[in-house]
Amino acid sequence: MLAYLLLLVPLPPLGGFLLLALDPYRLDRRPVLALSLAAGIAPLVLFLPLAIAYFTGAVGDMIAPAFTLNFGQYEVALAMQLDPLSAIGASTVTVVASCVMIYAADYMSGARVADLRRFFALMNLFQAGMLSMVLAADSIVFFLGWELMGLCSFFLISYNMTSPRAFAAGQKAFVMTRIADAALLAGLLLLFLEATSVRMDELIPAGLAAEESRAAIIAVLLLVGALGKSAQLPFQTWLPTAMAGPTPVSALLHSATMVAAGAVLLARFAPLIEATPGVAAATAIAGVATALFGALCAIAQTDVKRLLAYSSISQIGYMLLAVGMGAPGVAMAHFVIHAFFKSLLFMAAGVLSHAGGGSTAIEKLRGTAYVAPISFATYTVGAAALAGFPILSAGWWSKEAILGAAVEAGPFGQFLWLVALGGAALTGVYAYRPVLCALRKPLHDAPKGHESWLAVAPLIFLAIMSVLGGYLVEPIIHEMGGHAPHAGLGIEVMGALAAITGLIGSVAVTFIPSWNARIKRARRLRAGMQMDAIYYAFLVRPYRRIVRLLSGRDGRLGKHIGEGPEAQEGGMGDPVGTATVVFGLWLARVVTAPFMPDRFDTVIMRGAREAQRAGLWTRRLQSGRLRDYALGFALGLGVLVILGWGMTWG
Amino acid sequence: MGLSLQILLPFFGGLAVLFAPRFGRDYERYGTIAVMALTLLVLIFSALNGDSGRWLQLVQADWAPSFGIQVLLAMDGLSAAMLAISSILGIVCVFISWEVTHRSAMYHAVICWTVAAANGVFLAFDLLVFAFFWELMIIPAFLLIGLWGHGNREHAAMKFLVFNAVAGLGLLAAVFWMGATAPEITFDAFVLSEAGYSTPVQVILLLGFALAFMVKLPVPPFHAWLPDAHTQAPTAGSILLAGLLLKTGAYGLFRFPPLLFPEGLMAVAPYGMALGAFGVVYGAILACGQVDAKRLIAYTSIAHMSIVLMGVCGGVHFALAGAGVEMIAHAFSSSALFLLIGALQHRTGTRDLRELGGLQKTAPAFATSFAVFFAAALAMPGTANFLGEALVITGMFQVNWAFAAIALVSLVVSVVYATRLIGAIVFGKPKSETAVFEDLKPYELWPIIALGAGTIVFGLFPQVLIGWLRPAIDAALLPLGVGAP
Amino acid sequence: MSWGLAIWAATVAFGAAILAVTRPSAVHALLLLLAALISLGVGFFAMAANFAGAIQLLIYAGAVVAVFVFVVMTIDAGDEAMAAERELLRHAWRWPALIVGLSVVPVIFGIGGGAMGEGDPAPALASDLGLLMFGDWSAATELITLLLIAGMLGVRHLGRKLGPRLRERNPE
Amino acid sequence: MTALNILLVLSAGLFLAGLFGVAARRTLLMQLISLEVMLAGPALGFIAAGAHHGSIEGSAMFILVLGLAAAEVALGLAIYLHMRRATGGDSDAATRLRG
Repeated sequence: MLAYLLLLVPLPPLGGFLLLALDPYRLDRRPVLALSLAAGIAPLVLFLPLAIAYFTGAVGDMIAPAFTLNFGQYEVALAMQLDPLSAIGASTVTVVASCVMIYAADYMSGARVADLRRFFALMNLFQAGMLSMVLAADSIVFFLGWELMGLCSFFLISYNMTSPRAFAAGQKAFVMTRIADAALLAGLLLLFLEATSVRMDELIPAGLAAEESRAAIIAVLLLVGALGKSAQLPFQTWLPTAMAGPTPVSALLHSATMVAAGAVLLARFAPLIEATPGVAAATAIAGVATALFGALCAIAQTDVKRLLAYSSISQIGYMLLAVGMGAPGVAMAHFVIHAFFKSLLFMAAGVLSHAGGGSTAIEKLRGTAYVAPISFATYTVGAAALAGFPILSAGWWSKEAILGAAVEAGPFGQFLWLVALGGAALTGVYAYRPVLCALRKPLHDAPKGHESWLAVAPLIFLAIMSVLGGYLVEPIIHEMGGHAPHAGLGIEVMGALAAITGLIGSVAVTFIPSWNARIKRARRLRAGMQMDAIYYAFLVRPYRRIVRLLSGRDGRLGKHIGEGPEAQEGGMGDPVGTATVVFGLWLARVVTAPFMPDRFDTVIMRGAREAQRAGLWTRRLQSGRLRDYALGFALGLGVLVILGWGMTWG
Repeated sequence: MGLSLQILLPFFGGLAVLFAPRFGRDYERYGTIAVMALTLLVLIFSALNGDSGRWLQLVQADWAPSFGIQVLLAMDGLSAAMLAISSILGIVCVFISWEVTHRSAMYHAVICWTVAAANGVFLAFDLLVFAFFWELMIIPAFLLIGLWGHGNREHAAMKFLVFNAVAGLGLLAAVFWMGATAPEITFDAFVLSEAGYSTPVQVILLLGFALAFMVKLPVPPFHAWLPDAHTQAPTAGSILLAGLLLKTGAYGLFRFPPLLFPEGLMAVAPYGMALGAFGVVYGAILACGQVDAKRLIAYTSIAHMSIVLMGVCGGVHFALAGAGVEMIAHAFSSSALFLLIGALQHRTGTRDLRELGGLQKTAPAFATSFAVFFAAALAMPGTANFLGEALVITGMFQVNWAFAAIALVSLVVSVVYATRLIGAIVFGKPKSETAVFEDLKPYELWPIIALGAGTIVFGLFPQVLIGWLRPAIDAALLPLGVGAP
Repeated sequence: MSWGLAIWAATVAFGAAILAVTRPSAVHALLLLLAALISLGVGFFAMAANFAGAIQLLIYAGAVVAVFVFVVMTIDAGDEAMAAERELLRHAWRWPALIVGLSVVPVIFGIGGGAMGEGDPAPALASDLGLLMFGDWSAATELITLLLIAGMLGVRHLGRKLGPRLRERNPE
Repeated sequence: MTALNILLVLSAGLFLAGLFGVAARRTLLMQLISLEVMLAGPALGFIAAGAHHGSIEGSAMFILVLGLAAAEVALGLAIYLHMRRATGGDSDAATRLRG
């Protein structure tokens, strides 16, 4: 019976969304905030007892079926389940979401009521989407949640309605994630065809049992789906621009939950990925490459939110590396820890930037340490966890687990371990830059700002989790059925050394003017290796040119037929459509051409003219003169008399 | 009896509505709503206690025995769904055109007649009667666009008329040839389905039928009439056009080719799917390039209906089910979008995307409803559109992966044009003249809620819908030799 | 009942008629007409159609020609009128003569040679004529009276129209 | 060649002379006079035939011809007087039906 409680978990945010979006009761500011918080925190309240019961073993795996639809031997049974992955994922999501909601209540207090209502409605819908994805027991609910997150991210990124930049960012994010979603949908549908059922527990064995080429294709499609959503290498350009959204959105979506959904997906379908070694290797390589790429780009950033965005990309790269190495448990552990410290970093950065005069540029953060000390302290803890400060921060434990998993995975793993180690060092460099910058003395001494407890409480909680989270790593890995990797003391020492060098590097970069100048000049790096520009040049612009050509708005498609609406647009759009019209008009002309000078008509008219001339001629007979008639009379008489006489001859 | 009422009630209702204004103001509007509601009730009544066999209801009566023409009306799940949509859209149309005063009696009568003709198409199984209703349908739509449209409506109405009339010839030619060469002159679809034509003959006849259906469906080579018709049609005209007339093309493809020419369909199916695939991509790309909102939605309709064509030609259970669901979903979502654009044009006087914007600030309810149907337009899971497209893609995976890939591409491109539409209208700073206009009025809000509910409910709980379509799908696939999935 | 006298009267009438028709002067033509009619009357008497002869002389030669005389009086039949007449006639007589001549030939040979059957000439009494006219032929008589009335009305109508115009033309 | 034949020839001659007159003469008066001659022709014929057969019908027909001639003269002269005002008596000028 407890299973149906599962179904209840995503419902409160959904209810919150409906109430806020449709706004039947015309709520004003306070009720809106109250309703949003209630709907935001309710899943945590509902799910925590379940999670605790589950982790303490009081409750086993559960499946709560929603409805079934059978289609011949195919059976579509939608349901939600409670298993290790969904328990861990859901609890993380609910915790982080609640913290962000509380933070947002304070952070967004400046907005208009209508905007506030729209913002919280979308945040609640997002949480419902994420929860249904994580808790899904079948591919349909999974994909439903997956796409709902994409939709909410579009609306939330372009939350600031009036700025075209925000809308462009939202559109870019939505299109790129949608490409990945299409691949994911293809994979899921192929799996469905394979397994004649939608349930995960039947999909995965069927995927394993599928013949070689088909299984490989499915695995690749799932990987592409994960890469797209988690903004990994080929698809990563949308995440930095997505920072145009408000900070709470970045804190929830673009750090902890949505971008990490790719990792959850891969963890969910890990057996399929591992079944095809090629794809597993590809995942690992993609992960490591993205980690390195993200770290490098983050170093060159001048805006703290873009810095954190690139760091998200890089951290999720690590999770992919873990899945690639065949350790989904480790990936999930890092997912949990990363969720905590990354959302903390984003929220703290939000408060610091407010304290530093509203702009999120790192330079502006100078001296904010003294303006908002608590936020600065929590930011430092978060940065330490991000950099993987040895022993003290939770980040260290989960990163060590990943590096250990990489080492244990054989020679190929060791090579990746080396690269990942370099990445870890670079992470250290960029992680502390905002912290050190904030520590420097302010240019002009700003008064000590007031930090409302509503904003600070979640920060403190998350800071604690970022430190104590290390203890969670071991149990999570066991829960997920993996074994905690013990790579030996040497590897751990190497990891610690990397973290320390990262810290030293960060100090060097901020305080040594020459190095600092070199970072400022690294424009290509800052623009993410200009991949954005490359995509635009090779993909977006040709596409736009084709669209303009086909829709005729560049006027090159020949002059216009008839006086239809296309006339105002200059040139004929829709070539295929007009081809039919042109063919029709040509056919009509050809068919009617022989009759154009209507030959029958001309013949008839000629006859008519002859008749008319004859008519005129006879008219002259009717001269109106009496004598002519008398002559006619006489002529007639004469003829008759002759006839009469002629007859008497017989 | 219930079936013939489906056709006669709206028809004579239309006549009655013509004289309704004499009894009082707005009586023609209430009259039309009453007629449509009554038709819906009769439909529900006759569907509920229909017998459980192949057909829910079957009416067979002689019309002209010497020519073998008879009134053969049959209804199963699919036609019942279509009839329900036509009545519902009829009511929606009346609500929308509450401020139409220019010759409103005739306007409402034409709406009733369009519904009557469409109901005729959905029920007729005597090929000649089917062809009759098929041709009849064009006239009220032509009037609707020609008399009450905007801009140069004559051009659009004429283009619509020529396209559809010429296409009707293909259908008529095939029907007459079949009727004439049958052993004893008959147009009964069931008798003719056992006529056993050779495959090449079947292909030719199928092409005749397909020409008519593909022009109405608008599949790319024959779609030039749709964008013009939609941009110049009044809001109710667009809704009837998109919600009803396009569906008759799809319904025709769904019903008759498998029934009458199974071998012909098998032979032609790959080309049909290829054409559908081309249509999907072509419609989507053109939709991205449009500046007029209604033209944009018209091209999206082409893309969606091409998916239906792919589904119908798929010849697999999933594909056909997907086609059926997509038809109904498209009816809801595109009608709602046309409704919103029409309401917007009514307020701001323009449909040009470059001049609209900032709706969120000025009319939040408008913006929210736009968001819902924005989700439907890009086939967001949870809406019926997604279900339709997902089923078709599954079917395509079973048939040919290339077509499945193209259908997936359409999913991506649909995001581009959908975001472009909502970006231009809802986002951005409000232009000066769009700043001051009132939000959705009740008579516009209720239809949107109805259509939105339809999309979401069928999206989340499709078993009702698919249950309705199953008998039609099984019957359609039986002659193709495709057993249960 | 002498046929010879009748023939002789008829030839005289024919000669007068030919002359009447060709005279340029209206008065001469009128007089020749009068002569022709009177000779015809004599011919009727010769053929024992006494009543007809009497009427011919009285009404036709008397009344009708008298009316003609009235009209001829009003016209100026002076020399230039005669010259104009002669001028008009010179140009116009060829075609009529030719066409009329066309029918003379068959008349002479045709009617001339035909056998007219045997007749028993008997004097025609006026009383028989009256009985016939108002007995069998009453319809014809009615018609003729109608014709006369129409003629009278016609003259009355034309005269009325003429009168006022004459007065307005020369009011003195 | 009986007497009747001669008489009939003469009446035909009279008739033809009158016809020639009407056809040839342009002044209306002369045409009226030749018309009278034309009428005299058949009158002679009727009377001759009546006499030849001894039947009274010849005279009866003659009376009818007479009545006709009288009416015709009356109208002819009236029209002639009326027309003299307009066209000066020349029958060729009167080609229009208007009075």
